[in-house]
Amino acid sequence: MIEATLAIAFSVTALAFLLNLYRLAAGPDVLDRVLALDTLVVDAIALVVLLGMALGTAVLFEAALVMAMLGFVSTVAFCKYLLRGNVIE
Amino acid sequence: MSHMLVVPVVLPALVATFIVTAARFDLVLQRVFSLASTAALLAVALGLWLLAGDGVPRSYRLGDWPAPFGIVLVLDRLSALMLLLTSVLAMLVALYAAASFWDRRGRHFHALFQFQLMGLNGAFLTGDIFNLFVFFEVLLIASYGLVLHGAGARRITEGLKYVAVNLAGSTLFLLAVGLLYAVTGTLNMADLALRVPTVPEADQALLRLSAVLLLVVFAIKGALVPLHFWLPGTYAAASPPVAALFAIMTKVGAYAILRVYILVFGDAAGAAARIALPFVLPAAALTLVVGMTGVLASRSLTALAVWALVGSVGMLLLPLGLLTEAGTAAGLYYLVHSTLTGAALFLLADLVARRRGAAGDGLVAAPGFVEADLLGGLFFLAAIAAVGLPPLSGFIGKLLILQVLAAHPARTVLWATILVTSLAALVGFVRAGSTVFWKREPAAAEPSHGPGDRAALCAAAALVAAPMLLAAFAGPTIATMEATARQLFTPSVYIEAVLGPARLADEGTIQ
Amino acid sequence: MRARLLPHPALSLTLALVWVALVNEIGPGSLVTGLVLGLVVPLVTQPFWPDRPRLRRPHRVLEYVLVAVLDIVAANLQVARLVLFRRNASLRSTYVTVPLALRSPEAITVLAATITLTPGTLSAELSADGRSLLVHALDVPDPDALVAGIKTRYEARLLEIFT
Amino acid sequence: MTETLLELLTAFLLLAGSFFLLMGSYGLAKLPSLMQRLHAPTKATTLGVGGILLASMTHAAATLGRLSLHELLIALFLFLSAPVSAHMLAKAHILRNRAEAGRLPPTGRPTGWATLDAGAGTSEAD
Amino acid sequence: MRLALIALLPFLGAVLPPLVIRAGRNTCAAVTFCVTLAALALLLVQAPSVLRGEAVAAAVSWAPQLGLELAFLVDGYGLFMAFLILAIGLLVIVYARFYLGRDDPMGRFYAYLLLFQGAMLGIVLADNVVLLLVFWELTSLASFLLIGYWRHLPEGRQGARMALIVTGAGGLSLVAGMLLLGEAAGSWRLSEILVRGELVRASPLYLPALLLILGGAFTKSAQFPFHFWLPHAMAAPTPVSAYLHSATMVKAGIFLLGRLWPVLSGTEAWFLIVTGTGLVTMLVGAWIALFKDDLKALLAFSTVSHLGLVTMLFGMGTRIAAVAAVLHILNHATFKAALFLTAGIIDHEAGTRDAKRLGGLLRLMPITGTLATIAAAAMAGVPLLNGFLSKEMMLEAAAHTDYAGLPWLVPVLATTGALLSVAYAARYVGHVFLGPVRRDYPHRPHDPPAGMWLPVAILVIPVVAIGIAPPLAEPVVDLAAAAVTGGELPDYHLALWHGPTPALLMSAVAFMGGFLLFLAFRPIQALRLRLPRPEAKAMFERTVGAAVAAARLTTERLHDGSLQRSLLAAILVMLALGIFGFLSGNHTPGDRRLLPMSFPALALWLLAVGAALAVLVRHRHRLVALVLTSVVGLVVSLAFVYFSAPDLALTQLSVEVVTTILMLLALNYLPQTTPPEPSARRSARDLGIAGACGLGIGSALYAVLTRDPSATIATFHLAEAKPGGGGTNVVNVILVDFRGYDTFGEIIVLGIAALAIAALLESALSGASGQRLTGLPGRLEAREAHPLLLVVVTRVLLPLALTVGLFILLRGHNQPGGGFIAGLVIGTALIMQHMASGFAWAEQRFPLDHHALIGAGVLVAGLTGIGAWYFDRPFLTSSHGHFHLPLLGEIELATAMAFDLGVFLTVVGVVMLTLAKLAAIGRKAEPHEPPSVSMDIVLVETGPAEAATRQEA
Amino acid sequence: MELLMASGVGVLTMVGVYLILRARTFPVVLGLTFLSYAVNLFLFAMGRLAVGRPPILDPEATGYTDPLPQALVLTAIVISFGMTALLVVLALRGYLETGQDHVDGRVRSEGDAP
Ligand code: NA
Ligand code: NA
Repeated sequence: MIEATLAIAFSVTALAFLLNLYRLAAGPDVLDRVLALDTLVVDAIALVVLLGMALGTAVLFEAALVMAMLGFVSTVAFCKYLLRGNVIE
Repeated sequence: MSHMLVVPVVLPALVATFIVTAARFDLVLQRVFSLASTAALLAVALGLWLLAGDGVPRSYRLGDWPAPFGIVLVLDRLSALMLLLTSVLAMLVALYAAASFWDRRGRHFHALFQFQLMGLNGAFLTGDIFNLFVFFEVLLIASYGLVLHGAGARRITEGLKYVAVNLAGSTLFLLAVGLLYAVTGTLNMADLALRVPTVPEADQALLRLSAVLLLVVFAIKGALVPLHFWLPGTYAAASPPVAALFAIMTKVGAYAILRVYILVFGDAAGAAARIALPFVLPAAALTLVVGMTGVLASRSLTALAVWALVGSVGMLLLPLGLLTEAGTAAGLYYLVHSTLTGAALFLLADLVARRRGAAGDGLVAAPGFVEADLLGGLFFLAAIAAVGLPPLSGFIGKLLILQVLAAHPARTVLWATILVTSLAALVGFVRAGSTVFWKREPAAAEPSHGPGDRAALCAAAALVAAPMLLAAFAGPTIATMEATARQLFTPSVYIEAVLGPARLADEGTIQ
Repeated sequence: MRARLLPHPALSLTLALVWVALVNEIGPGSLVTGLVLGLVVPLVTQPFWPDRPRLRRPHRVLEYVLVAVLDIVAANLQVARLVLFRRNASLRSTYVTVPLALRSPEAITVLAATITLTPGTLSAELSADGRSLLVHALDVPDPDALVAGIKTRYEARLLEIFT
Repeated sequence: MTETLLELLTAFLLLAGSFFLLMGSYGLAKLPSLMQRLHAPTKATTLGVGGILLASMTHAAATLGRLSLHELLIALFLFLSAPVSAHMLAKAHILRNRAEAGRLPPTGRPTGWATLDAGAGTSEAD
Repeated sequence: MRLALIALLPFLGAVLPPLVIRAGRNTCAAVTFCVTLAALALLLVQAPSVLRGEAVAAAVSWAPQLGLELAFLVDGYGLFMAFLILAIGLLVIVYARFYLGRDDPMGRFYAYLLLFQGAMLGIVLADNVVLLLVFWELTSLASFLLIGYWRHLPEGRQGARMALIVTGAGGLSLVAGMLLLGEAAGSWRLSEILVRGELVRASPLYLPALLLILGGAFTKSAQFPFHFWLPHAMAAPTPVSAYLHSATMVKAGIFLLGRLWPVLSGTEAWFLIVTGTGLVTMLVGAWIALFKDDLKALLAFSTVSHLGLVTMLFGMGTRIAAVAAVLHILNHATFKAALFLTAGIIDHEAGTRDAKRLGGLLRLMPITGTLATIAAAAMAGVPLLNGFLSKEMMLEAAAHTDYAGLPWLVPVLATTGALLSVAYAARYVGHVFLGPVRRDYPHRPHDPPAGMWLPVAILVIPVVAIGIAPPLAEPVVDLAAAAVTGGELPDYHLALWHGPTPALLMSAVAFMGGFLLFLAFRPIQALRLRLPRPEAKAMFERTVGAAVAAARLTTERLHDGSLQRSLLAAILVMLALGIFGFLSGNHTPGDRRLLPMSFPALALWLLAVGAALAVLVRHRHRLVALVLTSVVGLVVSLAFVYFSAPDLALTQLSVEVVTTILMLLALNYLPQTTPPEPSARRSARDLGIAGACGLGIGSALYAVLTRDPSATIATFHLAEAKPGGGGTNVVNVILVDFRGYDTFGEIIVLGIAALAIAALLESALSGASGQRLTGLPGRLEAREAHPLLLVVVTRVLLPLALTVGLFILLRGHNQPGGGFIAGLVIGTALIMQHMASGFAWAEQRFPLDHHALIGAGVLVAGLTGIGAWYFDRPFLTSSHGHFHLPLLGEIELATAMAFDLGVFLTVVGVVMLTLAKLAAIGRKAEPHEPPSVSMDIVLVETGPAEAATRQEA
Repeated sequence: MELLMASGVGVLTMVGVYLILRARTFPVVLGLTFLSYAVNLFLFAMGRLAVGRPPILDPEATGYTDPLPQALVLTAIVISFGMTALLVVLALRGYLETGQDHVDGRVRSEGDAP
């Protein structure tokens, strides 16, 4: 049962990726793309966790953790850039 | 257990780190440490060279892991020769940099210098192809720092191109090493030498692909035409002591070609044997032509030095490209000669520029300058060496190369190339020297004292002495090169030193 | 003295728990290490967090978290409905200004985060003096009710927690 | 028995989580304006990941029979960071889009919104 | 060794004149004289044995691998030439002492002269062809210095350059020729080669060797068409002209013809080329000489002509012609040196050597006039002087020469040459010494001091002596000629009268014709002025100039500094070689069982490819490109996660973030968009090339992926990681242990990068860069620099990140993680503080010096490695062990973890240093001081620390 | 899956190569970033692709993928990080010094205003 639901979850997540790709490509603003990137990171975390479940391993945990911790740093940096130009002032 | 093998890498690394950490704001202290370290390196290199003189390569297993699983350093005649050459050059250049105060025109000169030495020594010592990549990177990034030393728009824009091209080259290196690992399963060069001949027929295409890609990488480092475009601008923009030190940089490419295409893809490499053969020689000839044309076209002494260096790479790779023992010996002699002569030219150009004020090192008339005769004399000697006129080492090297190429089917073309380019170089140097040292613009008052860099002048003079010594002791020097080449063409001793006799026997016969 | 050695007691506890979660094993080893880190790390990072938000009623924290999480789940379903079934044109999106009674940056942050995480609303901006919060709402029939809801449901509780 | 229950729970959480994940991205793709699009991923996606993380925990409990806590950490970081991302994106949008800035309600305070008007007490004086 | 000393003595002695010049000019000249005398003495010591018919040879090894040895040979020919060189050298030294002016640096002059002398002696005494090459080129170099002695004169510089370039080119030709000769003969020993003439002539290398050797000889001896350089060498001081350009150096070429005569002569090619060249040179030189007003130029072209004569004689290939050649070498050396010296005296005394401004000097300087007249008469071939003897022999030989089936050709032309020779000799006497005394000489001429005319007189002695008593010369000529011809001499004797021979007739024609020509000089000169006169110097300079221009054009066009050209070349070479490499080997598709494709993987692929292609299309909008690039980076990390490489995923993720921030920091000051492509064709071309690269790399990768791996050394790593390395994360154990040395290099790369970046950015604050920074145009900016929400969240994040970072660092040896990743995680958390709260605020709170952090990291790693030496283990040997700690339980520690700590510290330092320096740039660019408080919004209630900070600000 | 990997690396290479042939510094930097992605994946894949076999020793593991290419890629990533950082700063520095970021030979006039 878990395998089947995992398979569904994988596919649904993958679909989410493709929807993000649409926004990434369509924009229109650079902010839309930043938002898409931000969403992608969160979706990626989900994917990594799903993969960890599917493979029955805990070694992917650090990857998901680091994504969660650092993923938004890029988003903030892009926003800070758009807000102030200088990211670190 | 002799740890001397690893000292040429560890010592400069730690000294540089110490300089950065503790002596960052004290130039005197930096100089003391840098010069002491360089002198110590010279002593160690000499010791290692003597050690290698018995003809038995030695390996040093880093981390105490058995080869081929860990990384090994290997000291054989060739690596010892390169170490010694680097140390001699470095010693004189370091002295020059300190005595001419070039070292205070930017931050971190001495630290970068030591890191550069670390990278060079590491590249010459390593017995591992991926570690060669790492040390290529060390020496490259240190060289980036050194190229930028002194800043200024030109250094920055040229430095940028230098970095970009070498980054692309590094990318290619990784591709090639990856492929090599994919088909052989090893990174240790001795182990590669044993495994490459046994690569199955089905994988030959991939093996050969990796071999040619590696060659492109080394040719970029060696600035073989048409992969040389990064060099002229960079070297001309670099501060003179840096450019002088960089005379050895192109030789790293030559060294790598020798090491890999004789040990790994040498005669015994089965279907991939001697794969570099069709490419190196023509590229070298082209390089010689481009370099010496550049000499003819030069508008400054520095440009002259740069192009002479390009040409010398071509010249030295002509015999090396034969991938024969005799060719290697001739090429090595020329390598030593051209490195020291090239460096001397850069330093002399600087000494002249410092004295000529606005005219700098341009090939234009200028008012008389201090010590013009002395510098003119030194330049005359360096030019004789660079052009390849007797009685200095350039001539001896050229004769050796001509003789070695005599057996080549394209002898006529190759000889003609060498001789005609020599003429171009002669014309270039004659025009340059007679303009800079002889042609005078009347001046209100000739300067009465120089920039106070007598010690720097001595360092440059010592470099000029090199081609004389190499010529005077040509017999024993060439004999050493022959012994080096012979050892290089007997891969079994190298392999045995790295992997031990048992492993060598297991894998069957290798020449 | 206590304040100097233990600048953020709640943080210390959190860090200890974080360590245990990282090691993913509840045992004496992980607990001790976690506690040591809980003591040391806040000390090291104290310069970067100079203020000390005082939590007056720690037990109310749990209540707040529970309320927020339930709201998040419940309202997410509602947003899913909006996204799935409502035509874009019919969305009544608007900004509302929420005047703030909270004065601690940490408290304002928690409030803003809660608003964002709860569906339908998003903390877009603070006023330059930090006393008003700009909230964007995806589909809001009655803006005043929204403001009132935020103030009573979240801000009031936070006022009790943060001094 | 517990295992079956846990499995059921896991399956439910997985489906719910991935559903929310998809909602987030669908909203991102579908909604017409940036401010509206901002809503979808910050909430739905975050919640979706939360669901999947819970599923992972229950899964670990079911298969390994032990409590797995580190998923909570990931959730912690996500819940910490998602509002900030959204906030920053909104601020950037307000700055860059004049029309959007015009739509803002008054602050009800003497000062304006921070992005467009620096408050008193800062040294920014332009 | 004693033989070698003859040639080496002048070299060694060359250092003396500059040293002793302080002791006075006489001392300087005397020392030089003594050095030469000593060499002469050493030479004469050998004379008895040579006269006995024994060649004296000796060799010292130099570079045997090259065939180069210090081998010397004194035979008759060598002795003859060496004697000439030294004897005339002595005279020139004396003469020069008086000739050189007060301002002329005499020490340098004599040094150069001795260098030249040594080189010349080397040529004539070398018994090794390679050694001969060495000396050959040395003469060119020394003559370059001598011709350019008056370096302030443009003629001096140009003449020197021309001489060196022409003779240097010839030298190169000779190098090749000698190598071929040595190869053909199978020896580098001249004495051995000389007896292998038949072998050489039969060799296929003969003709190329001959041509190349002649190239050397003809340039050196100024044979047509290389005759043009010699007159311009006359810019040198006259003693130099006399010595080099009449008596010695120019003889090197014909010396070589004589030296190799037994080997090379006697073939059709030799005859046609050498005789033909000699004949043409003789005529051309003489014709030009006739019209030269500059006395030295006249003499120079006459020298060209006479050298042609000798060349022609050698070319004939008969023994008697060789004898004549040797005799003429001797004769020409004496009378021509004398003539040059008199020209020098005239120049020195009258202040000009222009024939048009001279005349009547015989009365003003009788001694000089007399000596010059005798020497000129010898040059014309007047009986009772030595020139007559050799000219007669030449005409006799010419009379019997059938050139290319035209028996009249050589005799007629030789006679013409002799005729012209008479004419210009008559001019030298008639237009300079005869006629009325003039009033308009630049200086009042009179005879010079004895030191100047005495050498001339000494040279004239053999001119007259041999002329009157020809047998006097016979032993000398026999000796030398025997050596040239290889021992056998023809039956000849030198005499004034041989009866009515064809030569006598030709001689008479020459005299009468020559005299008539002299008388009809003006009309003939007018005629000549109407003929085209190619100006060789201008042509040469034009040629060199054109070569330089062409070189500049190509070099500068080719190397225009384009980075893209550089990259394109590399890419094309890579493509070409790659395709060759792959296609030249055997390739069989692999049969590995492939992994099934999955929908998520496909989605990720689409995402990466989509983003990448979007970058391709949208790269001009730089910020968008950066966002899209981050997406690709994310997918790359996911690929690592998916394919069992968690460590790589972590590394890629954390590097990605820091890189993005770095790029943003830089992009802030760069243009926001890239200007449109200048040409669509170029875009299309680049896209094609890029596509080919992608296809190639992709195919290679596919080829690898579809075949099973061979046995790899990694098996050992997997097996030994735990027992040998003390860790279960094999990648980490490889990084810090098996291949810790790589990692050591890697952190040094990072450290150097940071150093270079720091140095670069520090210098950005001043100069053009500093100005540009302060002058950057402002743009739309938020009023708020440090948003409250961000500040608070990052504050909470820091301790959490620190904890996580420590976890990753400590667990790295066993689980995914390690020093590098930990360093980046913590570094990023610190960057967040800077981003959120401002650089100034955060920097105050970061207690560590960045440089020191990097240094500490490298030192920790390095010293951990060196620590192994203490246990007599190699660098970087790690040890590990189990430890039981109370409460914490069983833990395993490895020294490799200390190494990893070093990595960690370095990475944190690098990240911080880089950002600190970039932030400093920002401060320079910012028109206002950024707020030093952590957040812009200031709430009423603030913590005491914050308040304190604000007060400070 | 192998086809996806190979083609993906091919596309990244293509984009990288195209970008480094552009005439400005910034695209060159981006291009080198792409090339670095490509080569890292390439080098990594030299150990072949494997799912669920991370080289972390575990008594329950059925096998491990080749750890060596991973270690090499890690080193390569770190090195290229340092190099890219330097290149970025150089690009910035060059622009500040000269006022333009054109690197394709002698500066041409058209459309070159900074
Ligand atoms: Na700004
Ligand atoms: Na990136």
